[in-house]
Amino acid sequence: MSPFATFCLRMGDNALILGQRTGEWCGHAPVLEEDIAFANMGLDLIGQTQLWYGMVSDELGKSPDDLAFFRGEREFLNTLLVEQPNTDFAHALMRQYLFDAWHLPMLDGLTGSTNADVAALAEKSVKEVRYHIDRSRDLIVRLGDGSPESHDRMQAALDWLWPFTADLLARDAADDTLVAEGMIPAAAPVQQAFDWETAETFARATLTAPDGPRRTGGRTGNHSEHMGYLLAVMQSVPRAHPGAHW
Amino acid sequence: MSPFATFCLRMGDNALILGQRTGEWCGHAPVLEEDIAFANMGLDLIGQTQLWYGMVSDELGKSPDDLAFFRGEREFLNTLLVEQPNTDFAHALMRQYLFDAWHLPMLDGLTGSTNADVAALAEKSVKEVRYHIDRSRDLIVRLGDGSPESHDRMQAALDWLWPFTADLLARDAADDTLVAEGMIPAAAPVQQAFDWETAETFARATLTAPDGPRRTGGRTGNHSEHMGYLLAVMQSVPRAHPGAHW
Amino acid sequence: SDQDKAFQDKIDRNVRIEPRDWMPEGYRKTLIRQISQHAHSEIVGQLPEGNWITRAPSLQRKAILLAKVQDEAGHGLYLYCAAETLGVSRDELTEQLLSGKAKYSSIFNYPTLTWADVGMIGWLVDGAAIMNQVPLQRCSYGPYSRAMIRVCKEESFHQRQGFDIVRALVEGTEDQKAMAQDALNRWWWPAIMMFGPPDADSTHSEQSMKWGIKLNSNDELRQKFVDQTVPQAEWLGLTLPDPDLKWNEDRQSYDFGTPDWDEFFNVIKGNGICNRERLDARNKAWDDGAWFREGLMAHAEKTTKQNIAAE
Amino acid sequence: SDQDKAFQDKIDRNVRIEPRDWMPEGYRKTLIRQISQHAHSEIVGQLPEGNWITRAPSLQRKAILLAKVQDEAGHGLYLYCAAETLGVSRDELTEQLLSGKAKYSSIFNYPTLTWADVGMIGWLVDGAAIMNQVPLQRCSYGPYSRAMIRVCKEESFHQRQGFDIVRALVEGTEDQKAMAQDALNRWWWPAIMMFGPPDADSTHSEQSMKWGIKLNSNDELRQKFVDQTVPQAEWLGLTLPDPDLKWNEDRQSYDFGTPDWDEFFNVIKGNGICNRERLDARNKAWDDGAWFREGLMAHAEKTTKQNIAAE
Repeated sequence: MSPFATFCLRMGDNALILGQRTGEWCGHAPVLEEDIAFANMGLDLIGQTQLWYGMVSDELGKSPDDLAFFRGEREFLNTLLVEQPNTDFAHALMRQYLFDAWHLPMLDGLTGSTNADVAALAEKSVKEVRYHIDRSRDLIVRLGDGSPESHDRMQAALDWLWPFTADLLARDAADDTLVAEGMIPAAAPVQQAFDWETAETFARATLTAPDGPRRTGGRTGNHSEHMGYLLAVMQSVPRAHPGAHW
Repeated sequence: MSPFATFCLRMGDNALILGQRTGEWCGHAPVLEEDIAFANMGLDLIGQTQLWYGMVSDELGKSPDDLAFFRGEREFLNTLLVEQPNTDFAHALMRQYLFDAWHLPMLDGLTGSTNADVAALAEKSVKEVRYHIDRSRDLIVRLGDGSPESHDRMQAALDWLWPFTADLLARDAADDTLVAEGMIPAAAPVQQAFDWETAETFARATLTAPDGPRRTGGRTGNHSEHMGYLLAVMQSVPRAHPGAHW
Repeated sequence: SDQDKAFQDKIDRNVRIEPRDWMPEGYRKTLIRQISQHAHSEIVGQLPEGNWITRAPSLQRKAILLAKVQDEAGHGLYLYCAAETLGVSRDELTEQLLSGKAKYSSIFNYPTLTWADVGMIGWLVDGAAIMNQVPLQRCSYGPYSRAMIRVCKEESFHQRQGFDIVRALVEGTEDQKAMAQDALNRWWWPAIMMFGPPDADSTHSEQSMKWGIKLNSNDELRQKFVDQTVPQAEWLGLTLPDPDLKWNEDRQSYDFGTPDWDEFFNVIKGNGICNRERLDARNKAWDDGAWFREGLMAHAEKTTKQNIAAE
Repeated sequence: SDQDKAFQDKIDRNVRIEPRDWMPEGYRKTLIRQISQHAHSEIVGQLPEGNWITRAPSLQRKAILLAKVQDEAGHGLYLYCAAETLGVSRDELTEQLLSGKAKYSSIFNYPTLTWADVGMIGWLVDGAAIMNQVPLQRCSYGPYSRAMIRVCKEESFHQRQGFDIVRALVEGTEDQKAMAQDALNRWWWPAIMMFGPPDADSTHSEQSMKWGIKLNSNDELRQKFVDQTVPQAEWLGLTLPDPDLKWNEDRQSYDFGTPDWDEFFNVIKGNGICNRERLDARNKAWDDGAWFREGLMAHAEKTTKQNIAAE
């Protein structure tokens, strides 16, 4: 698979799997406004999935739906962060915020891609993601600096999820090739924007990112044990009816 | 499908789906002895599934594994009770006990079946189930008449699960045909044994079976919304590799 | 009284009643009941369809379903706002829903067992809902009427999308077609019953019609729904599960069988297939979210104090 | 001391030490650490395989896997009992596991990502475990030695079943064969490291060997494992992920590469892929089960009081 296809799958898989987790909240969020917001983010993310998959559909000889519903766990290249479960709404919010804090500078950098299609895709998506992070940052601050319980829950979610940000920010040879071609932004500015964003927000939210080991693997198809269950559910209908159109 | 095949699928599906729920506890039970007991019951139930499916494999032209892994939700004929989720360990124990309280007299009756294969199957299974109910009854009594919290949890589980016993005890034209042929026991003695068993046990456990509406449907393929997720997980590997042998 | 007479006169002249206008207590209460019941239906209505968001069989269907469930939550929100103009708070209404005191549309107490059910909910359930709601765009209470205008626009979109799901199924494999027919068999009668009991047994109807908050009788709307839906089912090649269904040349309308009203009243009483599951899910969402709502409140209080201290 | 000398003499003469016999504190402590670490490994070891019970791809494989996980819990139980004979309670040991103070085999901190992983755990992990455990059937402490005899019998059964899972995969479709190779690539080195660090870096080893509770060196067992496994992999048509692997005619043994010992020590320190998940799962099981254990205790107390009152 070309570095470009690898990159597009990583972007698309991130959007799909986070969209899937987001969609699990429909009808189960703590207030109606959050039901709406989560459905709306899910919708944006599924739309982005379709665009990214569309970019590589020809090279891979698979339709976007085939990419979503007929690949195995080891072929998915999303980061470990987005597949983490909805332990509680704090985990859902923190996962979204950490993803947004990387997603925004990444897309922002991609708007300057030498590939015009990628730049156009990023241009469209970055507007949606700006809105996502405005919401998620605001909630992190208000709940982190809220009641003792909301603080503790947000801190616990941060403790659990922070190690996975290493996977979000990781780069490999495929990325280096694309950076050299001007296709995607270099690692440093994305990392820096992520660091600034999270440092400032967690300070305001009275939360502390933990030290300690970091986790990587998702981007190379080495997932956590949650991933198999997520895919089993997500792919169940198409897998049960191979060849069907919906 | 013949009444006999319908009956065998109902028995096999009950065993499989309860075995599936039981298996979810492995490594997650409150004490090591329960990890062992749940794995052991699951093992018995999967063994019984194989026997019941084997009975109708020829008529239906499907192997036992095809029956387990390549039927859709609407084709499964297990009762609603066994598919109910593992909300907590109290639900798991109560579900097991209510099932055992029906399963034992049912199998006991089947040992007198005019069909020698069924009688032999029942003879083998009834020994396992006697052991299951000895365990589950004992725990219902000890936890019902235990601490205030254990009492409340067991009562909540009973309140949730009791309505589904209607589905367990339901009979239809297929059953009537088989009763007339002496293939399966009549409804009354099974119902009576169930009523005695549960009345006495709940009295000792200081628990009260609730009044109110009863739920049926599973035996005719009208399941609760939990069923689709259970099957999605259970069937995920064979469905992803159609035609493979394992 | 004179006030009552003047009020009825306004209604008869098609003048909209607005929140600050005087209104009879009965009108207010009936409206609160009707609007909140509708709002609750949107909220609970997220659950049967939300059940398939994670399992929608294509990316496009998943996106459409997310958008739809989002719309439903949005409708719930406008409708709660419309109810609030009558002097009842969203928290009170939520409490009534969670305690089981308030009603919501019984249709949501049926489970969604296959993907085809999502199609049926769009085609039939939203179809029936629109039939009920279109006239309410002209109802006498301004905020409700305006909410209905917005809701109807989106609902008719949902109905078309539902129909399209079913169309794709009947044009698909044998299994898919069977899935559609099976779902139709399960949803047809519940949809027919969505219009409420037969006019002869319908309580409150006469007064509500006089007040302009009910504009057509149950049986009238039900007939209209059947007449609209039968040709659609024929076009799809699906069979409606009603042996008594046939075209009546004299009436220029379809005759159809009698639903199982015992079942209807049984579901209303709380004994439907999913009543417990639906209420349980909403209560769990509310209880699990308590820390979230309290956290935001605590933050708001801190901010207010800081602002006051800074003054 | 004389006691020490007499004790060592017994061991040298292959007389089993029994719970009531005098033993040096170091011997007791080392044994408790070793036995409880083994017990914890059985307990935690339920999780990676238990992860596939609900997804085993045939009824027979599901049954076999249930039986296996049941055996593991059973081994945990005998081993806790063997540790208890040394004066430490199961509750103390559990507390040490849950707090992260006690160690368990690092192999269980790797995730099971596909069905083939279940095969690899049986073939390689149980294979390595047996290699470690077979000599311990002759260890100097009676209860441990007897527990090992029982455990080894079952483990060799498990290993054959694991091998059979892999065999079915390599005889299957291209996808299945790829799944087996992928799993082997991920599990080979962790299995190699199960024998512990190279002899040169191994602490405690010498004393344990003198006491007869460690009977072979790490490198010795590792070599034996490699020599046994290479022909099996060849028979299966799978490639071991070690470019340095080759037959050494002089040694009549396989030469092989050096594992990534940094990774090994990193996983031991708690930084493996699943360390947090495993401990979290065990803690959750324990915490969620508190009411169950307390309920049984409360019932036992009631019964005791009633019995006393009846006397």
